[in-house]
Amino acid sequence: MKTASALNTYLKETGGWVAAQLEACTRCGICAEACHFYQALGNPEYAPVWKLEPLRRAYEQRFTLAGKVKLALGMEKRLTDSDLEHWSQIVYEACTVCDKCAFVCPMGIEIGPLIHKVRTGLAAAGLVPGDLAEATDKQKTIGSPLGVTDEMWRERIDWITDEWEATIPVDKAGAETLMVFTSIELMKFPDNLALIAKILNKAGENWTVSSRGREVVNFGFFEADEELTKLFMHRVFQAAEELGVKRLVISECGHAYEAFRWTAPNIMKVPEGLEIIHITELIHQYWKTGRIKIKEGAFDGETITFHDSCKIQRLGGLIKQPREILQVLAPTSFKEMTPNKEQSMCCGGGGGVISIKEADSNRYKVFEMKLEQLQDIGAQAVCMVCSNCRLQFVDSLAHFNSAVKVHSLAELVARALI
Amino acid sequence: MKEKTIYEHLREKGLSRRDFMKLCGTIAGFLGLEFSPPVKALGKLVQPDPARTVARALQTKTRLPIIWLEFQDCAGCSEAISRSSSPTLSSLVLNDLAIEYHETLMAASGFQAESAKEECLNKYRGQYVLVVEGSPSLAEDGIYCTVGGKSNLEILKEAAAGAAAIIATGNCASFGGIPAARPNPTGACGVADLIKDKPVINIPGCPAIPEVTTGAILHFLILGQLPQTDSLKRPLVFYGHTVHDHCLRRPFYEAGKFAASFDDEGARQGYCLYRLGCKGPTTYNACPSLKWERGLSYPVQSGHPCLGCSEPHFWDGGGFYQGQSAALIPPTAQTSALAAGAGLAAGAALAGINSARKKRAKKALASTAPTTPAESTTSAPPDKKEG
Amino acid sequence: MDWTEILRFSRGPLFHFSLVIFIAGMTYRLVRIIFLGWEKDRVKSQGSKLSGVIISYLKGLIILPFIPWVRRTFKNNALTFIAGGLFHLSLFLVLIFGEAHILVWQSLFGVSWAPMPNPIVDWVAAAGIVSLIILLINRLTHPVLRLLTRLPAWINWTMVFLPFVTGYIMYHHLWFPYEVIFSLHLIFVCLLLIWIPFSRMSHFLFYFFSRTIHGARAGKRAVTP
Amino acid sequence: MANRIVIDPVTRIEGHLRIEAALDSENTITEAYSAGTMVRGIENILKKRDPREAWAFAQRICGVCTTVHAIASIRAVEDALGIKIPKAANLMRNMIVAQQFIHDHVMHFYILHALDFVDVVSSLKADPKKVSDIQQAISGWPNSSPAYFAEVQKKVKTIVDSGQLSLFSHGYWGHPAYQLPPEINLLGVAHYLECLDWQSQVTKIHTIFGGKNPHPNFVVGGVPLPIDMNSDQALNAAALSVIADSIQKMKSFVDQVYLPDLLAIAPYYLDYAAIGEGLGNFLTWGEFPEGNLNELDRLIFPRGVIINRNLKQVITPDPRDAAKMKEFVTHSWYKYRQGDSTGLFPWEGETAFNFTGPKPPFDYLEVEGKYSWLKSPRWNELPMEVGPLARVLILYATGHEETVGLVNSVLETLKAPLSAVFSTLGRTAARAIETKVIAGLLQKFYDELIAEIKAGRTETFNGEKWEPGSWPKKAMGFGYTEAPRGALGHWVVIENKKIKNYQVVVPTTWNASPRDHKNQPGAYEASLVGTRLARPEEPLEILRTIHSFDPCLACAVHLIDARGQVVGEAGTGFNLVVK
Repeated sequence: MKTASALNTYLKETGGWVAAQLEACTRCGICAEACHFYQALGNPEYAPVWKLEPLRRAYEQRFTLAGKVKLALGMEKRLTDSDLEHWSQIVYEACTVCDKCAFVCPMGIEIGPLIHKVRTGLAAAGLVPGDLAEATDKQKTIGSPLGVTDEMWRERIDWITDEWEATIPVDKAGAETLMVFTSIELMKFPDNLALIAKILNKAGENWTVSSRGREVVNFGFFEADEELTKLFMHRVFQAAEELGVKRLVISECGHAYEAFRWTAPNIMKVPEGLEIIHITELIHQYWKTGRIKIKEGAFDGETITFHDSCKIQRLGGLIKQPREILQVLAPTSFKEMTPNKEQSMCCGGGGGVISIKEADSNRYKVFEMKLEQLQDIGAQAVCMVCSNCRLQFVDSLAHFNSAVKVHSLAELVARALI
Repeated sequence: MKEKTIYEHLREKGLSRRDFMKLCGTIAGFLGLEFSPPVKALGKLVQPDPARTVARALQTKTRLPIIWLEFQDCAGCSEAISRSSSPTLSSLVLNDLAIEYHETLMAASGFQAESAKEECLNKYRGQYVLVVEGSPSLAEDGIYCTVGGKSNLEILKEAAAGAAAIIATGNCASFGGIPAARPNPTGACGVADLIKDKPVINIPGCPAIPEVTTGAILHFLILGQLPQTDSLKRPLVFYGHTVHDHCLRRPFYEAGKFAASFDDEGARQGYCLYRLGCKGPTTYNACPSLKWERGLSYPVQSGHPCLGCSEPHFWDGGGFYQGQSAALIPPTAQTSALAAGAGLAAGAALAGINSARKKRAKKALASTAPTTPAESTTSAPPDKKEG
Repeated sequence: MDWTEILRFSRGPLFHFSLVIFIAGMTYRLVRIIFLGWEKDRVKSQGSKLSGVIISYLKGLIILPFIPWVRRTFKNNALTFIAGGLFHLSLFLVLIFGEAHILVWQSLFGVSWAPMPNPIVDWVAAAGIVSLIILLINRLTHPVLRLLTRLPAWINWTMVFLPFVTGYIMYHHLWFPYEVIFSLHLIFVCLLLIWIPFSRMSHFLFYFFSRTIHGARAGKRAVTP
Repeated sequence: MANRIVIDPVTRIEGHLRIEAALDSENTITEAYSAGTMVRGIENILKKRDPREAWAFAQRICGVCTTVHAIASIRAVEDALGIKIPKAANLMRNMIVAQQFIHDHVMHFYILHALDFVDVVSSLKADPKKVSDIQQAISGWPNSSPAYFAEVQKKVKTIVDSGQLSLFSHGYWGHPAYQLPPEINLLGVAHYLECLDWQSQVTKIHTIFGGKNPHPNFVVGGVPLPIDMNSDQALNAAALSVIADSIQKMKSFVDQVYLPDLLAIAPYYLDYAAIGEGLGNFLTWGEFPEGNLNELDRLIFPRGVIINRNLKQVITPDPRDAAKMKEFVTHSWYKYRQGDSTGLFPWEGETAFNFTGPKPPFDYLEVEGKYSWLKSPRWNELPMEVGPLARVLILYATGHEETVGLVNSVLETLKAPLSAVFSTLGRTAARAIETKVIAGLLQKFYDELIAEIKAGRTETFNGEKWEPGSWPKKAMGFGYTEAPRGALGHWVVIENKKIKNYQVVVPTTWNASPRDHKNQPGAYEASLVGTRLARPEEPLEILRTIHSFDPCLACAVHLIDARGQVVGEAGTGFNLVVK
């Protein structure tokens, strides 16, 4: 039953796009070396190409003659329930869908999106790890993976408004910009929410948050369940339509950005004329157009570096914006980690990994490498634009008793506003 | 009257003992005897002093009777042997050989010619060497080549029966040659394809290098046996290496310098002719080492690619001007289109099956999927465009 | 049947047959994939697809094999990269600029060009063979590759190695009579041609799909692929 | 049929020829039939091949006249494709042809023809001193001492005494038709042997220009050998000096041995000035173009037809005239789709096998029906003689100065009238006269080649039309040459870059052709009628006349793919010859 669902999903998902890339793979194994999980843990099964195995088998065995012949000759194994369970661990707990592998693949195979398809099949088979499934269920039923109910949300907003003296317009019809935050910011980094509000207000933005579309994080997207993915985005889009906003701003969340900016138009109806951007882009715009001014050299002194988030930088292309701002904030002490930009290494917490308890050891192991990168340049602080990353950094740095401070870009900008 | 030995003939011609030994050394060198292992000559194993081996043979042998038959030939090999330089035909005829039957050269005709042959067949039964020029033709029981009203096959069998050895000279007699070229209208083949119970050696070439033919005959004359051969029955001493192996232009091949056309700068400089279709690399023959007309030239030296004329069926071995690696039957545009069409049909058929399978998968998923959240239906995603 | 006849058979009917199978097989592969359907991308671009594709090919074709250090991640893959790159380079140079191969192209397409000097082709071919051996050893020892490698992959390696090594032996006139090794070379090439459409060796075609997809996807997002 | 003799094989020719002759009670030939008995089917083998390679296949039609088919073939292809070759290449080709003539004619006279007139055994009775005197009287040839001739005599004696007569065994020695005194016989034998050595040293032009002989290599568009004075792999000064030396060797043998011998032997056989006339119709296609292929006025040996001995009217035949140039198969083992009594123009020619002859073993051919593998080519429905006599007559009739002088001087020496040329002796003399003319031409071509080289015009190949892509979809060409044995034509049809049809009409097909649709005999058949045989069982007289044509049978037979057509069942053990 599980296998059937997974297989059917794979067949449904396998268009020419998927097939051509599966065909292009030469099994050179180079992708393994790009994978932080493989590098950190040395398990050959973490090689990205191996993560595609269920999809490959489904495609080859069902759609190609050669595959059928190989199957008949016993050169190929059929997918079984236990196979799928096995791969569930591999693709959910040892993959952040960071897609770095695509950037090293000599053939340029987009392995990340293909792994996403593998997850889709597993989700259909009901093989999503418990923690992730639980969080998703919460988002589905309660509206937030962290279990933030409508009421809690309102209270939290009020509290933040008070605490940081930030004006946060809620459900303001006719606003220009709809700002959607993550529960992580709301619950773990409320300052970020407040500081972003401060920036928006400073810029004189006509903005609002929505109680209906209050969660930007998309656990359906982590799971790769398309229906849920759509559902969660639908809530936000509906809010946007109701409020009549022209612009949807995704706060500091990588997967959300990927889902809203780069996926939504392909799987669902996006309100017409709605511009979807990331908060980093917005801040950069403000600064460039002079709507906000920031103090030059505000954070000069301690060595600060920037962590590129997979979905925002490598896949979102927002590479130069944060750097331009950091160059202003810390012209002398800003230092790049190696590798960086498109080649940067994932923090290890994305793709839902951080929400899976069983993956904690993997996650910390991977972070060790990140830590080394930080130490290599003697970073005292690290800045990023994804609260998922930030959560991983904060948690892992504490785990390793590191003194490196973690900032969000918005936070730094807000603190340097003049 | 007692038949004189070759040595006696030579002495009569005024050759001194000293000159005789020198000649023997030359012949030995020519036959490649220096490089031979100990030979079993005249019944006992001798560690050969090559010149002595030759000398002893010439001192004891009478002139070797030769029957020369021509079948489907052009007489080119006879012409060639008439230009043999060492030994010359006249010295062979006068000193070493008794050519008892040769249609192009002999004085007698018709009945007399046939009777000369018959007499020789009887008189020298078991002693004469049968040289065959031209291909026997098998089709229609041999009516494509008759002599004296007899089919060539019959003539060959009759002459082969009493032969001590058979030498097939030229590509036609060796492998069928041009008559056997596609479509081989007359069922031509090589002598060795027909005569299995006699020692046969092939001296292919078109024509055979005369010195190679005479060398093989002399080898038999001197050592009483045919030279060692390769798998195609060609004497190793002459066919042990390819034309390419000893080619004058080999250094240019190694350096990757090729003439691209006749009379271009490369051709004038003597660059390798591989590109113009030279078959040297797969052609076993002594052209570049012996050359033609007393070492004057050979085809590659004269600017023309080797045709490969000492190889079986060289007429059908790909174009003479087509590089040796070139495809012999390049698929035509039509064939390629047909192949692509077949691939297209197969691919499309499979695609049809796959798309049906995909539809089934979607259907199956829809029936088993958890109920779709009601909310999402209000803004249905655009239809996916999928095949 | 002697070797010259086998040679003629290999150069003639066998090669012809192999090419036909190759053409039919590759068309089949291509059609099969194209007919699986392509989703339209409705996402608004923030960069340039075209420049992404161009950069993708530049990196994929030139930079990766030549300068592995442009990608730091490759330092752990130096062997695969250098050997793999060298092998492909060798394959293309030998195939396109080897005198004998130019004649094949000429007989197939009627056009020819200047060859590279044989000694260079020779060294390049030797490098290709060494690369293949290194790649084999790598495949035998690397844990990921051992996991990934099944029988077809071993066949792939053999299918490529045999034409390479027979070609090399042939050029140097080693051990075998020329026509024997020439025939073997051609037979192995023909086997390879027949094998390609039914194996991962057809990646030479799908390379263009995956690299284009990758380049377009990255370019569209204003990312350097 | 009162008395019928068969000569099979006719030896000292190229190929396989059978002659049957019917004799009256006086042993005079009343009817003669000539038949080719070997076929290979090269025309059919040529089909579907690359026309650039045709020369190599065609060349193998004959190894004696080795180059002629190659020349005709490349000219046919060049004619079809409109290729013009550089002047140096044309000169080199002319030199190849000229050398072929000289070599072949001298070789024919001594090796293939002389033994019909020279009695080897009789030479043992000669006085070497007298032979020496004769030699010194007729030319300045250095091998003229009594000791030299004594040595030759000794060699012959050794062979005769050895009992291994070799090539000379079973000759018609002592036949009453041998009329030379022993001394001239010894002279002939000496020169027979000298010729064997001489001929092996005068094919250097072929070997240098074409890599070997027989069957040197050619190339459509020029010659394969480039000219470069600074290269050791091209025609350079060293090679040119070898050629110059070779030309001298040829000229001196022709001047000092061949012509004097002919004039020394001829007076004893003047009866043959009235025997073996043949048809009286002559044809040449022409040779030695000085300009492009189709500039007929620049052919040194003109193209022409003489009908019925009429030297006053030389017609220029057009090989492209489908109405005049035809081949018939009424008495040949072929069939035409439109019926065997029609004639076909070679471009539309067919070579379809139809063996209706007796099943071997057989005594006689069925001469009322088909009896030869040779077709019957006819010009304007007339049989033609081709060869040296035809060429010399056309040169004579068109006023070629040197030829006219030589013919007149020979006739004067032999005190014979002009009509004596229409004979066996005339044919043999024409061959010698022509050899002399061509030896002069060879020197001229050589000198012109040197001049070209000096002027820096060293191109030897025109590659414009080399690539098949540059050819028209369909093209037809005619390639001509004068082979030593006579006019040779190749007709080629090229379609889709391959040979569609290829027909060869060779000299021996003209001369040895069987009867045609009008029952007109071929040249051999006509020439034998009226010859009286002294000993029918030793038909030396027939050989003299047949050999005077220099038969070359390999060239003459056509054939096709006979697969699927069952004809004839072989017998065994048959050993007939004279009846």
